[in-house]
Amino acid sequence: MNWEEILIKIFNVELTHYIVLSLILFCIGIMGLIISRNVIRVLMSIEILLSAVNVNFVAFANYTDLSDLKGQVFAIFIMAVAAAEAALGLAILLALYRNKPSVDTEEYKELKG
Amino acid sequence: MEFLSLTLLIFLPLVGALIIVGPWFPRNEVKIRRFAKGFGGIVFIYSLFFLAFFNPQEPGFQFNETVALPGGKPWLEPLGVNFSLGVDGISILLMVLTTFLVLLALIASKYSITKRHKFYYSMIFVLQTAILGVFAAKDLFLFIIFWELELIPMYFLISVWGTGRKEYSAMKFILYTFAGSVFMLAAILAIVYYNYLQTGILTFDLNTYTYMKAFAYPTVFGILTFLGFFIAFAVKLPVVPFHTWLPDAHVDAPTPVSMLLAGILLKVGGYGLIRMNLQILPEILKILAPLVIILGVINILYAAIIAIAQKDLKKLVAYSSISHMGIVLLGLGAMNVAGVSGAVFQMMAHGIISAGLFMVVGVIYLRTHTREIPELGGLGQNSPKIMYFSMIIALGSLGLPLLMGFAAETLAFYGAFTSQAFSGFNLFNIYVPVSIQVFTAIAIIGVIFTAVYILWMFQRVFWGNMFYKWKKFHDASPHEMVVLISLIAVIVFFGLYPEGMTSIFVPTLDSLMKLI
Amino acid sequence: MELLNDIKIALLPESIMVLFIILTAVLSFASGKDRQDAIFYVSLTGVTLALLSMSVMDFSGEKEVLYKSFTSNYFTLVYRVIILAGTIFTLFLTKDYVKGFGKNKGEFYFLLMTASLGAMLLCGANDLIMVFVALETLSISSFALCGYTKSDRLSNEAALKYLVFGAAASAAMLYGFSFIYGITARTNLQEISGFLSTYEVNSILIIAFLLVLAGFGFKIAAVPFQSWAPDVYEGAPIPVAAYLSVVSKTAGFAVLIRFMTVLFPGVAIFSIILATFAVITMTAGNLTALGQRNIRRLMAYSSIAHAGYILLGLAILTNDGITAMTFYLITYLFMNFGVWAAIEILALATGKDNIDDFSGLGKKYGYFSLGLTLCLLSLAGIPVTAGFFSKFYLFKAVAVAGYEFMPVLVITLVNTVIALFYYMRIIRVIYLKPEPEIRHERVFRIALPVKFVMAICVAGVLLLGIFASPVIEKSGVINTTSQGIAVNQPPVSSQPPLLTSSPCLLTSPPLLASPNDGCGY
Amino acid sequence: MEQFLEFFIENAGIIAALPLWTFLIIIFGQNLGVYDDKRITAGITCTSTFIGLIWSFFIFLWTLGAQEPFSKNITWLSAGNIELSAGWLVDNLGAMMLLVVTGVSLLIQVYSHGYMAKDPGYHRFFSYLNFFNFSMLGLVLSSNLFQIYIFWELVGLSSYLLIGFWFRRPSAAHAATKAFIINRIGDFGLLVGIIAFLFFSLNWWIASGNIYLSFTELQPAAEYVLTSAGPVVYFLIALAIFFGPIAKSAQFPLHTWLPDAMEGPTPISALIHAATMVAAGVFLIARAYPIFEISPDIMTTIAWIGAITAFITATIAITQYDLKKTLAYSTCSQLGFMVMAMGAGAYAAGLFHLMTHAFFKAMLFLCSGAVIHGLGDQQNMKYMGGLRKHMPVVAYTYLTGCFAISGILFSGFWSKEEIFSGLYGNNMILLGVGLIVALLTSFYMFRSYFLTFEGEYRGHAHPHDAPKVMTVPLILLAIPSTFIGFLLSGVLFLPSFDKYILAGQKAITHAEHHTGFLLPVISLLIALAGLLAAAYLYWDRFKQVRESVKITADNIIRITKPLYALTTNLWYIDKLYYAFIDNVFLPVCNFTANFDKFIIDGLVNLTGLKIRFEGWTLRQFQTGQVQTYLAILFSGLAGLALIFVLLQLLI
Repeated sequence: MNWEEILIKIFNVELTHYIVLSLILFCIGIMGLIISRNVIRVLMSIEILLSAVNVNFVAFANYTDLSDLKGQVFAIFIMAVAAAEAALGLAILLALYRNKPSVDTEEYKELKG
Repeated sequence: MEFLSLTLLIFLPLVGALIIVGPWFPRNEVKIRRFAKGFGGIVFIYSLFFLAFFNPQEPGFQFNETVALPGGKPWLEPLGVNFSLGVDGISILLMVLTTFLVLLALIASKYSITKRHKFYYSMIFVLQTAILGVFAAKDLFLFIIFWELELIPMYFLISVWGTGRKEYSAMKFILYTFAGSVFMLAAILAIVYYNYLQTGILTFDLNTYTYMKAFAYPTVFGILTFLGFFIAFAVKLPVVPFHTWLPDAHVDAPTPVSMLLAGILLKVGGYGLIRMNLQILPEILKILAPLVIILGVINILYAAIIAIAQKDLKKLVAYSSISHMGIVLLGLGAMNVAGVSGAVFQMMAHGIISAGLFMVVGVIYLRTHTREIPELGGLGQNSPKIMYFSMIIALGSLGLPLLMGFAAETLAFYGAFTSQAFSGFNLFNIYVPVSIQVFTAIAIIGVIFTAVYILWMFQRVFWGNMFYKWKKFHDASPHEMVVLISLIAVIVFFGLYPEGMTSIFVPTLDSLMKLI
Repeated sequence: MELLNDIKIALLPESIMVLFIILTAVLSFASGKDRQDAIFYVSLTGVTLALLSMSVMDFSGEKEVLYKSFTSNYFTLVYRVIILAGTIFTLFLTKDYVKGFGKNKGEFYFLLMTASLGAMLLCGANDLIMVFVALETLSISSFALCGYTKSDRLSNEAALKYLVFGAAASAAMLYGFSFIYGITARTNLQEISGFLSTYEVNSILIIAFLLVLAGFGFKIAAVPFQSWAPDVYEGAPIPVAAYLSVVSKTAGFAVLIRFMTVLFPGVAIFSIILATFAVITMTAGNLTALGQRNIRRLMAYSSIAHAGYILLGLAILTNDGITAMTFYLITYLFMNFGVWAAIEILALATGKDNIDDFSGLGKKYGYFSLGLTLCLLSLAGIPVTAGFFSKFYLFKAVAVAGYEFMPVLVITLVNTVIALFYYMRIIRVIYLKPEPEIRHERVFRIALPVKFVMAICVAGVLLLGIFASPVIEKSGVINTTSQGIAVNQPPVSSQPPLLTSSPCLLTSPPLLASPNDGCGY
Repeated sequence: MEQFLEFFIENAGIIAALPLWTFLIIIFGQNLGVYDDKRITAGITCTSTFIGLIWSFFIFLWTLGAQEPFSKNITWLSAGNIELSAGWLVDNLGAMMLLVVTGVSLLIQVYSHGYMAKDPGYHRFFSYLNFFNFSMLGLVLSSNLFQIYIFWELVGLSSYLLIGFWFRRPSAAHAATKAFIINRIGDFGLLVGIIAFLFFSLNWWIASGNIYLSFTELQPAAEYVLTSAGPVVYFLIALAIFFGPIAKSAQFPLHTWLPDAMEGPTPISALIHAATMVAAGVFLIARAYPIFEISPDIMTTIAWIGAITAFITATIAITQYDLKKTLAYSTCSQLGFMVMAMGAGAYAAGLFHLMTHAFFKAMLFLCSGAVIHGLGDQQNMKYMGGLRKHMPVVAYTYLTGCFAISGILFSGFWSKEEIFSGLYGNNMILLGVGLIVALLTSFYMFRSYFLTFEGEYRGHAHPHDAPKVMTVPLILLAIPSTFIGFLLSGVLFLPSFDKYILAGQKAITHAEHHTGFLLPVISLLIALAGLLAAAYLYWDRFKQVRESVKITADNIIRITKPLYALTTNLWYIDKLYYAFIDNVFLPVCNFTANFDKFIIDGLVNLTGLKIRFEGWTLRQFQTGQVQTYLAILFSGLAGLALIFVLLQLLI
């Protein structure tokens, strides 16, 4: 086994690796959403979720649909929408902060029952 | 003949309701009541015309009528429903009973209704439309619509003008009936689907479903559908396990409303049993006849025993109607013309008699503001008229000969005893050789219990020495006299001449029973 | 040029909407504080123009435009009409409600129209990307609408929750899309369905379907994706809540129908999935609604329950089912806006939205309470009102779909009984509870357009009841398309399968049966 | 002559219709204020009954000549295979009963005009009287078992109304309800019996083409039922039918209502609870005789129930101090006597005793009425005595009544003798019981005579003689109670009662046997013994003898303490019934009522609460925290994915 094969073996990345990667990222995003107390961290974990999806799309585009790479087009759309969502999220958070100076998700529990 | 249109008869009260509720109608109480009584009278007379022109010998439905959309297409074409009405021997009588009792209830509501008159009278008329609709509907879909339409007016009638836990009992009444009608809906959809499978046409018309035997449906399917129908009508009839709404609804409803409730609403259950269980699924009724008979017997005895222990006058009368309705079940389970005609006659008789009983209770409540029997005593002393009227009605409910109740009970008992429905039945695979004759004999014991609670109530309320506080228990007022006398006239007339009533519905039942 | 041709044949209403969106945006920035009210009329004309433009278009066949990412057929026509009608009603509701929004009133209409644009695009979306983009336009603009009254703390909190939940759900949906794309390497729905027809259903496809269902479930507020609904309905401004409960739910159902009819026609496992969703949703919706004190939260749970009923129509996978759904949505539009209009009238008059604040209305405001009662009864499914007919048509569709759905039908029927209880509680409060002393009499008169909306809705509830059959025919959306679903004949089994496996399924005889015939036991 | 009588037969229904019309005339007359004079009411009632009497006399003449009973019917109620009809049947038995009923009620109506003169409810009383006449005559005339059931209950109703005439008195109200309920229990048995009989004989009736359950065809129908139902079931049916007479004629288990029925006005006790209504039970046995006659064990049951009743009530009567209660118990015992006779096969003798008993018992009650009326409503014999001086007519008629009932020379002797001869042939034990009862009868009758009319006056009210309008009926009743027995016993030229009655019933097999003179002599001696014993114990003339020999009524009572307690407490039967009702029946009713209220209603409310609790638990998930919502979302998603993937693998 010379070092070229080792390198190839190391750098020979299959489709399944990407899927596993996006799965891991997805789980991290979900955990981030549920665990974090800070609203900003919640917004960030939404971005992680979307990035996981991007990884998945790009990987599929690269491995299965080489002809017209629709996955990557999809990824770009997702990024644009994610940006819009993040902007809106922060704007709402700003308005919230103005009414009640705290960022803790525990504070925003008035609507329940 | 052509001026007799069923749709007009059914929706006439609705028109009356709209007239009353409109802003153009004066809010003065007396004007509203007079108009309502007049209108009720017109509807009653109009229904009498139907009875006059009804020809008992002609089989099947008469005065048939289907209302189509302006475009000539049936009312709900995708659903296979058309707005078709028709009347046969049983429903024509029940419709006349409805209009008669509504008229009397309107007359009797002079004293017991003191607030929101417009709302009250319009609700009574909407209720009348709903009930007339149920009896005239020749289409299963229409049957359900009118069946559930009567919930709302009844709810308001009990909860706005009632006394005591009125809202609780009104809500209980609604939920009970609605839950029952849900089972009926499932059963109707099942047979509609089955017909759709067999013939490919989707229709709700009653005639196609009369006598489903032609489709040779599996018995299990038939039993489930039968039970679906039975539960809905058992709630309404009421049959014992589902009866607990009746005493509450009766006790808390004002007098005219409980007259209507007992007089007509219970009959919708009985009518449904005949129309759906007997006409559509006769073989299943033959298989489950023991169940129907046993429930009837339980109904009669159980309710009679409870009535004996009642302290509240209205609860006693309520339980007495449950007991009388057991006879309807008994007659139905007998599966022969005599039994079923006894059931129909009992429905008519109980309608009139229980309305009378509630009128009497209302008269007493109006003057003493209490319904506790121990507190009432010796009321007959300075009000002989009320005493004698209520005695005749009480004896009618007792089943005294030459009064309406007797002919009904005789037919039901003779029919049930001489029926070949079953000579033994399966209870979890054990063959129990108790025949229908034995059950009828047990049911006749109910006659004794009825006598006990009616006479004991009569003795404790009217006879014995007078309590000082009922000194000013004045005698019947003209309004009450009119209602009581007209009820008694009907009771005595059909008691002396039962052929008048039987000649109308017996031919229909004859043709019905030939199918089975 | 091709774009112009596309617009003419398929995208006319959408393009009119875009035009007016730009117009309102410019007007709201340009005009001063005082002339913001004029913008209402501009947006109103825009929406009505879009609605009318559809009459001019031809909807006979399938018209695929924008490189086959958007189709316009009869199905999209019906759903776009519902969405636009809902938007018009919302506009009327906002006219008086907007006074509390502070200075930038115009923007509200701008956001509302973008949301409706997103919804309309969603109905006809034929490509995964188009579905995603349309869905996100609808969601994001409704997040903004929800948080519009910056001063009110509750509306901000609701917007935040809505955004976080919505983003998570759409992320899950995207994850599902990615797997679908992974399997089929195509994004166009027609192509995917072509590929999938030969593809044997395996667990990945099911997981992908469930993930996609998460996104749509969020939109139609089906359990377990419905937790956002009560808080958002209570927090958001009333017109927005009404809008969400009707228009965004209709759009959600539209895309769900397209998915089920185009992408996975007739897959047995998916109908079981949808049936379970339907049953869980309606039961949870009805049960939680029982103990509600706040009318808006109650309306949220009732909308969840109704989502369950409508989902049932989809679960049976027949044309009848989809017609029933469409008709149900039409009646739902009228019923819901009627009640929301009443809520708004009371909120404007007394500022409170608890059920007990409705007490004693029956005596003085006869017509108002009669209208509200009719709408509530229609929601409960009491005859004479359209609600009963739509429910009955749905039950008939479920019954005719075969015997395996009979237990589901019984559960639905029991649910309607539970539902009756909490609707009657409101009616009870209106008519039976005594009149509270402090109520501002005069305010009841100001809200004219809201009364107009309520009047139309009550009329709709009654007329749809009586003249149901022409409307049902109009809402028979699917049998005109060539989709693979068996058109309206009875399913293959002629005997009721469930009950005739052995002639007497119940081995022991029915409890009290006479022995002489039947199954010979 | 034939056509003349034909007319009367053709519309014999008029006899029953007349009292009904007078009933209606009185009611509407009173309520619409047409007239207020008492004499008019009395006039109409008496004329209608008198026409009825003449009418029934002509019917009686017709029956002498006729071979076949005449019957005319219309269908009253028909549905499917059930066809019930109503109409009238005239035969010897019916004619006899018609004469008795119309005769006795006419005299009683005249008497009650005087008795009720000062009572405010005068018109009400006469309307009830007419209603009773209508139902009794209807019962006598009815042509089939179904129709007789109708009038059976109507008669029960009229006795309820009349017992409860003074309904202000709680005791009267209670007695009326008790009477009606006990009659109702009897009616239950009768109804079940009739329906069961019809059920087993239904195809026979359809085949025979006759109206259902008609009395003329009862014999063949009964045989058909015996074959089709089997002896045991047949016995049960016959017993059920016999339940009716047990209640109506106050036989053993259900006799307790008759003594309480004395709460009603005395003419009523005379008319209903002595002569006519209670006799209806025996009349029904006579009408339904073919049913009973076929199965021997039903006959013995009937006989024994009659015997037991006769014996028990006779023993109770000895110790009663209330004049009307004594007469009431004596009625019970005489009825028991008749039922025993019928049971033992002495069909004609039973009916003969029924007729004679009707006359003299009515007279005795009217005498007691006159006495009570005279003493200002005092019924206790302790406060009477020596009234012969004040009311000679009443006293002597009462004496003739006593002689008649105890079977010394007057009419009672002849009918009792026939019963004894019937018993002699059939069953010796019953004969013994009969003789003991005869002894007790004469003892308590003469005891009541001596206590009320002999010795010095113990009461404090000043008695006054009865007015003429009350004494004339007494005298008129005295004549038949003395001579009718002798006239119709067949000794003289007149057609004997037995032949006349049996002629009507061609199917009855009657054991003809005469025992010569031995039996009548014995019964006469026993009656005299009873007379002497009563005289010895209660007549003042023997006062000194009693003191000297120390055998007085009081120390006899002291010696026979337990027996005496037994009879005064009416053999504890009444106490037994009330105990049963208070500690068994009512608690069961209350238990069921509470069961219904709490269990069934409770269950319904429970389901309601359960559903609301489920709603509450689901609502706890709405914590308002976005994180929890997302947790629900993803966990729900994961769970469903897991389930459906597994499901997909399985299918």
